[in-house]
Amino acid sequence: MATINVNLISGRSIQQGVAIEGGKEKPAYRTAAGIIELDPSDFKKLGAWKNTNVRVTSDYGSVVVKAIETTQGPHPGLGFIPMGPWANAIINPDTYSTGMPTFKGVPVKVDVAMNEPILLGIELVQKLCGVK
Amino acid sequence: MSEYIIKNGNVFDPVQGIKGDKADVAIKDGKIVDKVGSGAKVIDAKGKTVMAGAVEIHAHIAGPKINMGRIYRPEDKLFTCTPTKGIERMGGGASIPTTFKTGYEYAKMGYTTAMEAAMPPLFSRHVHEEIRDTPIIDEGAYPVFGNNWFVLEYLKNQEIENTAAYCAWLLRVTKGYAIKLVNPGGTEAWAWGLNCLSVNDPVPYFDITPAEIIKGLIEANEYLGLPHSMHIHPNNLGNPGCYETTLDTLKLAEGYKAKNKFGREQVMHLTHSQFHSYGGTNWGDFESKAKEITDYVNKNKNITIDTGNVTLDETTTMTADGPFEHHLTGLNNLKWANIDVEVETGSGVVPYIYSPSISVCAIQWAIGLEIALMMKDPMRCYITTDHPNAGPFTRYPRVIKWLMSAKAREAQINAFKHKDKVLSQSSIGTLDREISLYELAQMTRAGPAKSLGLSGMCGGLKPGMDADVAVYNFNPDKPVANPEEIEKAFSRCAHVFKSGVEVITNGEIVSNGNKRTLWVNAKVKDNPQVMRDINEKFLKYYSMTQANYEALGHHFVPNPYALEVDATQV
Amino acid sequence: METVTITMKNLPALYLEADNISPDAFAGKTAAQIGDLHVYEGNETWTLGKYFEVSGNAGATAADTKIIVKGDIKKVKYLGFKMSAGELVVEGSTDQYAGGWMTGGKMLVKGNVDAFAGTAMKGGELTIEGNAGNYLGAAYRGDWRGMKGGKILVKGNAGADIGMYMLGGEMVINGNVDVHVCTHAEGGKVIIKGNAKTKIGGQMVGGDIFVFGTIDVMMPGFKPAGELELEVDGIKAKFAHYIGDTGERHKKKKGQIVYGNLYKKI
Amino acid sequence: MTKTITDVICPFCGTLCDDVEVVVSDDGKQLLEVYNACVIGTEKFLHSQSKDRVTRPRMHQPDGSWKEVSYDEAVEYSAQMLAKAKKPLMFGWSSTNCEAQSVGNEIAEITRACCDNTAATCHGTSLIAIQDIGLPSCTLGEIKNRADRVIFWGCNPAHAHPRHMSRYSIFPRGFFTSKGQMSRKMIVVDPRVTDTAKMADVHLQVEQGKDYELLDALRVAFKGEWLPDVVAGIPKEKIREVADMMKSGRFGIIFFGMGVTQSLGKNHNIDEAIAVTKDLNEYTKFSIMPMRGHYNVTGSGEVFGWQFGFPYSVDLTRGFARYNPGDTSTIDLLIRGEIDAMFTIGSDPGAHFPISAVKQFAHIPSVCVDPHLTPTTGVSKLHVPVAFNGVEVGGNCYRMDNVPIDCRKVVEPPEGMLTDEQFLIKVRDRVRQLKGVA
Repeated sequence: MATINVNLISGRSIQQGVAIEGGKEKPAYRTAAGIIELDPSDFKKLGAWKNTNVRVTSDYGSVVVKAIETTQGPHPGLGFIPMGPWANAIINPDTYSTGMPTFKGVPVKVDVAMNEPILLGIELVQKLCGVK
Repeated sequence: MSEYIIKNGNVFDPVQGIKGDKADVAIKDGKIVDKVGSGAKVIDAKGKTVMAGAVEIHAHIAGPKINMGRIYRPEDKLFTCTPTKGIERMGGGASIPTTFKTGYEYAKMGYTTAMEAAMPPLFSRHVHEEIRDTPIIDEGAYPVFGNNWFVLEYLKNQEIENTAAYCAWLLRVTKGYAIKLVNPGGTEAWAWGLNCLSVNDPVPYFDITPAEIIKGLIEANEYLGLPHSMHIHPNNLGNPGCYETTLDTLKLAEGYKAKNKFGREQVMHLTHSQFHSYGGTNWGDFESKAKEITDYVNKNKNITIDTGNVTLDETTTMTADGPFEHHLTGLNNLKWANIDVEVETGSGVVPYIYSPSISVCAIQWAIGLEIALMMKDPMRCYITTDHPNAGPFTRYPRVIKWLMSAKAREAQINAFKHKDKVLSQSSIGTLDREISLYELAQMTRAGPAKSLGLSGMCGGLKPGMDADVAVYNFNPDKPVANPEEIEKAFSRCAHVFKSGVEVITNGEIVSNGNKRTLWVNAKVKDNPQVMRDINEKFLKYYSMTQANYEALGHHFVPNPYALEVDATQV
Repeated sequence: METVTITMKNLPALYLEADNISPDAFAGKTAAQIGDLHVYEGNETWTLGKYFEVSGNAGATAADTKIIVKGDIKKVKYLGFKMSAGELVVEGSTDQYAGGWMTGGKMLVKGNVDAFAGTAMKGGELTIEGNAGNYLGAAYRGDWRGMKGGKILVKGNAGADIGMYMLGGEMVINGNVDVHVCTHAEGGKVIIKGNAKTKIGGQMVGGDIFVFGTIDVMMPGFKPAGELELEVDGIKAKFAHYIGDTGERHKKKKGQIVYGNLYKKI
Repeated sequence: MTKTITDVICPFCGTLCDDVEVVVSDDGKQLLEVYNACVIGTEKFLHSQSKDRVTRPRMHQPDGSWKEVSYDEAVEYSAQMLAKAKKPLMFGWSSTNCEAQSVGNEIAEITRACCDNTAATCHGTSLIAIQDIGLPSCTLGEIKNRADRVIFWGCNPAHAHPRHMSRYSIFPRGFFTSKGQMSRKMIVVDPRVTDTAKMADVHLQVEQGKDYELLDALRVAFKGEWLPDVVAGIPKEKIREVADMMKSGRFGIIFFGMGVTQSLGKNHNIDEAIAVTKDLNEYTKFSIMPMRGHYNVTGSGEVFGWQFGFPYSVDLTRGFARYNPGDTSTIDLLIRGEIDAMFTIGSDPGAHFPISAVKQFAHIPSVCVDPHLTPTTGVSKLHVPVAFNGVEVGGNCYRMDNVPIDCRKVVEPPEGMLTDEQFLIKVRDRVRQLKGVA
């Protein structure tokens, strides 16, 4: 099993849209947004099956999500995490003094993390903020 | 409501023909009355000028394009924002003030009524939200009709009755005040990147000409007998030689007579005529045709106009004349906003700097003043800056200074970089007329009120009229040593009453008043065909449903005042 | 020239807006009067004396007033705001808007500055011995009138969006710069001794950029226009010349189209 | 017996569909079925009915548990927090109506707060660009009736604005577009082969973060100037082909989204895209429109606009309005540590801000007004649940093309629940007392 480097972007997906309206405290939200969409070729490089938990790490943080095969590819070298706490744990907060963080185009490292749990949305944010 | 008596002021009221005599003005229950009890609060106006509250007939002060101007010009507010002060909300903006500042600035100058000059019907909810948040002054809004598909289709077959029924419906659902035309046909053409530069250019696809649209809407307006006349911004605005298009437009009113119960006499109001009085073939030989335009209007009594005076400021131009704004951004290459509105109209916004060192701007300044000075009947010519197009309305005191003092005009002419060009391309240098306070009251009060069909309500101090009163620190008996005194006096009122409520004392806001939204409720015979056409257009061509388009609840117009019109018997 | 030294004694809980710390605001005032000038912490108004130790009286005019600011002033904004003359020496790093809207005089920052330093500068000299943040010498939001005159020298690196809407004046960056240099510029001169990233000179219609180091990616709107020998800031070197942004609309002078110039040392 | 309410407005995205039909029980208390809405909109209406919904304010206890409090106690905490703070931030406003926004602005004015809406993390950079070079735009009906060139740049309506293409941009048959989608050429620019891209006539798979270069290249191509062989991964021949395709249309529109506003280049990407649109008006008619996310983020910008003069990132701390993203913008204020109290309404910064910004407000006094449980409520000191806007309360909203539409109330909120506006009015009146203003 290897470590791969991909360029991360985050954004809306319709499943994420449905899930936030269905309730961000629910597991369905994690299923919709606690994921990273990778290109099949990157799965090969990573040496992992689809739907394995992976740890995604950037200069700004680290988070465990489920790696799934992209439905909107091919996009080799590009990783997609739907907008939400999982993506925001690792995106680049630099605004270049425009007020807008760099949500898209963050270099990240992906490792397999088979046995690490994927937290629920609210849990994740509370844990990272050190709030019970 | 409390009683007031304004004592010993020099009163100027064209409605009663009072020309500066010392007189008292009594106020009770929001109205002007003959006399009040001994308990009435006394306002000493000795050595001061007393007039009715002024009436703004044409300004862009509420709605989508104004807010686009605010939103996309932060630099218009840099270091100019004012803090909250007691009941006065914070404000900001030089050429496009926030709604609060707009209401306060008008009131401080003695204005108590103002008309938003171009309301895109689809955006009526937005316009009314801004009107609601503009304190003190009564406001109405003119929906635009000149590029509306219903109007184009009905008038193609001269269906005046259907046009009138549609206009009545739209005025009702948008809470509109009058029928406004902006570059008739030209803005629809602009949806394809084209324009109509003369009254005979056919409108793409609809095969109708601006002339037919203009005549048809005059007829529909008189069919309904609305308080105001058809209010027009003609084709070919702002181009050298455009005065010919303007004359062609004015001639279309020939033979029409006003039919209404509001005392209005004109059938056409030509707005910001300064922008439509240009001669020459290019910016090099650009010249004034103010004489040609005013000669025609002086002769034809069924037309009223406003000036559109250039104030020589940095400002923000905005108009439903979409193609013109695109033309303008090509000239000055500054930021350009455009808002085309489905089925109805369009608009554009571009910042502009009227620089005294540019000859064209200086000549534009001259033309605006020439028009006011060449018009024989002040009851038919009203002072505007087409705010914010020729300059912000907050410059009215300066325009008044230029109109009342030949000395002030001369000083400005001498300050121009291209003085000789101004004198050769216009006749401003030959005009020595100075507008009197009585004429000023006609041009800013009685005149516009009459043109709007409001002469029974505002613009005068006759008992029974709304108690809108402005008291200026200006002594008509004393000679004016320095013209700057005029500008100073008309910038900040000593007292202003709006519907009997004292809103300004010594130039400061003391009450947010009891502002109303004026609109026209025109009733027509049931017209199933027009209702069917409306249903069909909403099903096929609009992007929102008819039910939501018609929904304009109380929270948008909390304090409405409807002028009732009954055209069911026509 | 009279010298006033102000030293931070009580740190603000949040940030301090000190647009009154300039030779113009100090001119003609005694140490005590200077201590009474207003500074703002959030929505609260306090006196300068609450936060700063003031010593020395100012000169009669801005021109003969020198201010030395000492202590931890990392959280102080608007130093030298609108200054027109005199001197301002900042002995450390300071926050946003250093020398913003300045029209004259000399301002020296011995540490770093945050964003918006020298915003819409018209004249004078702004020297930064450390690093500068984003929007150095740029226009205010929405304004098409950026830096008109004066000189900015940065001995370290500069951030993104320097010289946006630049019309005149000169900027020298001894280190590297981030993305977007001189966007929409119509004049002026920017000299970058280090490296530039991408999007340099975008939508430029006039002015000159000199880069001594590397450029990650050139804008497609800049077309090669040969090579030439030049002396820039006292350094003779050979440069590749590019003109652009050819996608942008350009003014004409005597029938000739005026372009922005990008010179890269080779 | 049930009744059907028609012409209902969907309070999810900026498309603001207003043709939704909702079936409710005849006592008007229960929402039973939803027609015409997309899958997200349907979920929004139905979830408002969920049984596990929080209906009373709750204070976060040190041990992580929640203690139910009355609305009056919630008003008191909020008012005290805002009145005491040196630099409070009132953030959100995009999922509430304009009436509530107006009351919020009054509170901000009295307490001299910073106020900002969710444009901070979606189209804030678009607004900066609009301030730099303007915005030639139009209403969505114009596109339905006229557009024969439709470009989606860095946006994915198939996922983010599900009914956009069917209602306005691709499929509808309008006045001059009677052939519907057959009369339109669809171009998509996106680094991924999105579900929107799969429908396009042309898909430019741009290198992520190089939109600025590609847009510039298009402008160069319009003018027939020299181009490098490849720009942002697209060969120059392809760029010239697309440039000609855009020029040859009669009426074109560029829709753009987060793909350009959040990538490197930020406001300059939009700036260049608007410049492309401006250029195209020399040859034909072209417009451009941001794909606004929250259903009333546009309205918040409009209300800020006419009341304070700026569309977002407004700083009132000095008693008058100031604006400069980078200084007065929420993310910068938080990350720089400039804020000492956070009031959130109609938004979920906890889920959608970078975690470093969330950490900042997790440790200062904070209030979150939201009908849902969210990461923001999870880290706030006080959670104030309210009625669902657009479902249990009406009010004005603005569509992505700035067209105002008055939302409809379709069901009653649970017994005793306040709306955003009602809660804010109570806070405003209490703040007035605390600050001693009229």
